[in-house]
Amino acid sequence: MAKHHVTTTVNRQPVELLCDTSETLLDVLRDELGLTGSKEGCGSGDCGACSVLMDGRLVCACLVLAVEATGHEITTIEGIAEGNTLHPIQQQFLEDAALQCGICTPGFVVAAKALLDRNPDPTETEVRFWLAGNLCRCTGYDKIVRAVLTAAAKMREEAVHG
Amino acid sequence: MNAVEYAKPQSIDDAIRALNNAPAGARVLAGGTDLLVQLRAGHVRPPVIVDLKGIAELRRIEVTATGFRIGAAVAGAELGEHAQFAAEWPGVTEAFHLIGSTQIQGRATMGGNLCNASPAADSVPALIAAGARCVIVGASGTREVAVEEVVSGPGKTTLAKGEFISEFLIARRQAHSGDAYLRFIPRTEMDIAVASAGVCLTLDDKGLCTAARVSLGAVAPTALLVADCAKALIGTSLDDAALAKLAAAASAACAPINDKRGTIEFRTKVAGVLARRAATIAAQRARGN
Amino acid sequence: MATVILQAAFARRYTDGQTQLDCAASNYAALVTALEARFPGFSRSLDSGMAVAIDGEIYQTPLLEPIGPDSEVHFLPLIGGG
Amino acid sequence: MGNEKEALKAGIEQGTYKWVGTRPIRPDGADKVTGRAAFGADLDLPGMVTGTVLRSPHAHARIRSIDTSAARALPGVLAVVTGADFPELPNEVAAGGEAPINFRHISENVIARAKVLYDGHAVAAVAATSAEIAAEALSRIKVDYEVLPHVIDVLDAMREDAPVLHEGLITNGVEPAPTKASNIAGRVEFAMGDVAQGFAEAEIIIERSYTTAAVHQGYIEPHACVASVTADGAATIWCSSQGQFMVREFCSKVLSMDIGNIRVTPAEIGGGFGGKTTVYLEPLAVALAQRSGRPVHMVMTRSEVFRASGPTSGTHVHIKLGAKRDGSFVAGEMELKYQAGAFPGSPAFLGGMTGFSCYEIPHAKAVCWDVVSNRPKCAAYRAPGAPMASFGVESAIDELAQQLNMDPLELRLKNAAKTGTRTIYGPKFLEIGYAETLQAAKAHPHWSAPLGPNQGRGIASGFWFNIGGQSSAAVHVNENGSVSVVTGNPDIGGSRASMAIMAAEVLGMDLDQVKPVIGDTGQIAYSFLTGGSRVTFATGMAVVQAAENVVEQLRQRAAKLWKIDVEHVIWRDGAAHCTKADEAARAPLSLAEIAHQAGRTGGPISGGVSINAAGAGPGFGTHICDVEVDPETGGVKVLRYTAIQDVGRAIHPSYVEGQLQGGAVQGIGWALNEEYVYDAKGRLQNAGFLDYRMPVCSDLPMIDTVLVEVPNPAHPYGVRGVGEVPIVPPLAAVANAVSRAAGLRMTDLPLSPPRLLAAIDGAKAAG
Repeated sequence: MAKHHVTTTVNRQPVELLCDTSETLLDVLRDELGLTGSKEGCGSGDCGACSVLMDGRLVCACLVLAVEATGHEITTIEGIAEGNTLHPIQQQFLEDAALQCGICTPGFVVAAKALLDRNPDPTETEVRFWLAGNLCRCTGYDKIVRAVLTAAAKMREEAVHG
Repeated sequence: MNAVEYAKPQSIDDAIRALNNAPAGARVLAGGTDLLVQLRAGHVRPPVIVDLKGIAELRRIEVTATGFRIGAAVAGAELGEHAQFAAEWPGVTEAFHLIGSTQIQGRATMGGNLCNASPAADSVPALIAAGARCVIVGASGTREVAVEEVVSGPGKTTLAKGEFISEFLIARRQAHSGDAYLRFIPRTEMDIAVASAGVCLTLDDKGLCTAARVSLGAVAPTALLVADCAKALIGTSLDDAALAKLAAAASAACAPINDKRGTIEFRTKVAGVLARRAATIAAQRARGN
Repeated sequence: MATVILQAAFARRYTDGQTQLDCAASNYAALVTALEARFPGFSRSLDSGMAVAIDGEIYQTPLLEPIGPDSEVHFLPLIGGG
Repeated sequence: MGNEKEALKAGIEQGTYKWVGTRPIRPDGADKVTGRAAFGADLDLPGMVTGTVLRSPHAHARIRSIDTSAARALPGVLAVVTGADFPELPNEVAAGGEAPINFRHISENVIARAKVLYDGHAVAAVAATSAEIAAEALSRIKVDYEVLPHVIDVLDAMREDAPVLHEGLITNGVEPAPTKASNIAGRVEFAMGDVAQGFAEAEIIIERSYTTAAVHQGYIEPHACVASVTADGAATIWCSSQGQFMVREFCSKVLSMDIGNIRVTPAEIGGGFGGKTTVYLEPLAVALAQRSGRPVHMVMTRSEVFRASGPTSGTHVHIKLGAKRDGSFVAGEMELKYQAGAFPGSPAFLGGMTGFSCYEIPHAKAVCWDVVSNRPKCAAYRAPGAPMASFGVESAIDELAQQLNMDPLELRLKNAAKTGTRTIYGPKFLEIGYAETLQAAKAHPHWSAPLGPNQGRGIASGFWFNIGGQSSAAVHVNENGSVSVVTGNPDIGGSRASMAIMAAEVLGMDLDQVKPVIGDTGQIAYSFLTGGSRVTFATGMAVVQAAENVVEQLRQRAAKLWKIDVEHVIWRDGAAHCTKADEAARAPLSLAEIAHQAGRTGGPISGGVSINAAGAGPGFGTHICDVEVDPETGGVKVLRYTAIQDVGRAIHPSYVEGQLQGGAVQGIGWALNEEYVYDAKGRLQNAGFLDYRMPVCSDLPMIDTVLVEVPNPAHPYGVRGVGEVPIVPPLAAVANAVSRAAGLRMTDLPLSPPRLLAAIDGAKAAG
């Protein structure tokens, strides 16, 4: 069977690509589009390192067939910053040293953005359960949770004072 | 190496046709959170994957005077955001919400959770306790069956070739009724249930239990609907003695296995504990409405 | 004279069971030479990788580390890490 | 130079640093939060093809034959290799990640020869134009196995009648040497004093056996590499590892290639914790690249990571501890039996060296057994070998405290090792800060906070040596006065920031003008692994010395420009100052000004230093853990956790805290749920994150940290290694908390709910 012709939107840009049925969204993001910020830690949806937004909803790119992306809007870690201006979550991860090796960081940033887009004022418990699908083996999560809570506070402040 | 075909029908009829015309081994794709893992591990290589998410009826949640119709391909996150359903069926909502991470919730579906036919599927005991039914469509027509009749064993369903579930039917909440679902996992998230219990019960004006359904997960080849558990509750005020009897009946109904996730002894005991705790929560909810 | 202290199991194998030795040597290499002269085959014990501790300081790849007249010297396994 | 050293020492005492101890944003941070940082699997080269590995489905089998013809015939398959394509190596021992390693074993672990020794052992590898074709090719390789009896458990493997993995393995360290091969690879003993006499003096003795499960390092990035070999035989490898020089050396051995013909470029590394201190894929990728003429990309699946890399030893630990009624320890004895996996080399001896080292014990003995069985060869894991022995010792101390009705912290304080305490491995401690961690624990509000029903509090301590070793650094001054700092150690947890801070501190310059770079094996001189908590200490020392060397040159250049003697030039606040009495009014010459005129004063300014650092200061930590136990399910919730450690001096405190927090959580996972589960056929049952059960975010509270700073006099800024110690105390801290909450002593890890519930119900039944 011929490859599928997929027309989709990735990081606000229209994208066309060819893929086999068995290729995942993660495969084409990394191998066809060169967007290697989404990482493959397990291939089974258990680590969250490949977290992306699909129409604003948080999903693991390894659990989405590439062909399913047709007609949807995909946002990857490469689409979180505005040009070279970091998103407040990214900035806070840096300021709070919320990463050590950094392999899980793209997934956490995308997941945290999905949370704060829905809930600008989450509790620590809400942050912890929302991020439970993102594994980090370096930090013990402490600085990550703090960074998300602080970024949320700063974003609320920003929203009030514009 | 034959390529895997992909079809995304836009109607139930088209989907039936696609599945009917497919060679053996065709797979239905809803949320994909089980299928893609199996594909990647090389456990399955279906000739065709039929994606049901293009079918509008399978993606909607409808509320009528008598009940909820939940499309089989509605994602967990979507159902969780349905305030009315969550208010009337908190146990089912929680159970569905317990399936995997936030990321999994963005994809996993009720139809998929049921048809994957894992004995440990979280939404299934809650649906059984709630008395949910599902609509099965196929070339030979449409039929409606109770959820507990769908799964016949680990990885096996009673669906005929080409059949799939289009929607789930759940009644409106009755007065003085409540449901709850609890599972045990070693961590707080990201685990498969080691044992689980769903309870739905109804009280009369005096607080006596008039109806109850208790279902257990991960303690037998399929989720169980345990009549003895219901008997232990019906006619009681859900006092400690009744709850102890419930726990004993639940443990007695277990026929679990030893595996990497838990032992027979552990599952048997904990199923009783969970049934008792879930019944307590369901009773509180029933008293509150 | 520096004091060389050896683990009993090591001493059984290489120094006729002597766990404490006095040895005049100004550095590690001289010490090993002196010990080899007293206990032929001693230096073979170091082939599979041994570190030395001189006055509490551990050297993993020693050669000419100085040894004082009152120094205490121990041989110990190479230490790695994760 | 002498003056500079003096100045640094003065700085330690006064704590007057511009950068050391601050928390700047890490230099590589922006790349890592935007997804730009390139990790092992991220490289794409023109013409690159995919390599995959065929792995043994058996725990133990003889390979009768391998037929690769059908795979080779498949269009798109470019190369197939098996064990026959690799040279047979002699037994040759070298320093490894945790224990000395034998290159023959490394080679046989990379690809099996006559036998497969564990489920997942590599048997063949294929390079193909797509992953699908490669997978199909693997399925066409026919391996004729003669399945042999296998053995998984360490005690079973030690039995006389156990299936023997290596027909030539004679136990090392036993006199007289056994005449028969066995699975017992070695015995090591450490002793001081006279334990028999010590126990005779004891008024109370605690004696118990403990077990711990094999656990994986659990880094989120699977092993990955790309290898390319040119027609003239030169190989280039890009990979994530804990040491590009290690990869170069190991590949040269396994492939019998000249080291000069291999260049290794370090990718960003997505976690290692000791597990990336050896090679798995790299030699296979080079072999496939040699045969295919194409760059070969290889990435392990998560299942392969679990089945064929890591883990650390599962263990059986027997502890006997004797004390006086007043709590003073008089004797300690331990027997450690550690799984090495399929090849010799467990860290049992390190358990023996560390287990008692937090304490002053006059009579002590440790017997350590290194045992092979049909599991993947263990790899280093953070303080290798120490957590398991320490789990036993710290549990026994807790039980002793209960029996003596003493506060477990006070009991530890009473017996705490201090400067001058003799260790079981021989030398006396120099300056250490263990007691200070206990004092900090005592002062912490956590220690005195109230507990509720079914809750318990555990405390435990841990020790790790820390190491120094060979490191290189080069500091290059750019034309505008900014500098590059090149080192040879992969940055696994923020070490670039520490290197930049130390260079900026010595040079007295702005931190953002310092750019740290990790060099490949052709760009910087040899540096031992990133591991053993050595980088900030040893490589940091090299950076400090290289920067000092540059300061010396800057003074000379300034002297030239001023046409005065160099002794009249001092370096302060990033500029040269003239001290000559009659010319003191000269305006200082900034680094930028000197750099700008470098051509006129002798050319570019650059300093390179290679050292073999000694004097790594030992590290000690004390952890406090609160848990709540559900007595009906055996579920355990960690409520509160505090990690306290003597860190010498924190160069970047945030990343030091991060080491404590991350280590503590790995230890919590080890204590509660992580384990390798095998079926009756010796196949790993939980080779994935779903069932391996590492801690997730919602399992944990915040991890509070206290950084105790007892500076290491051997380092210019007082640095002690910090990465290893934090994984040592948690096993016992958690187990002691659970034991106290449940009212019974738990001795086997993990404290999984079925195990804990069975213990609770068993105790109830026993009344």
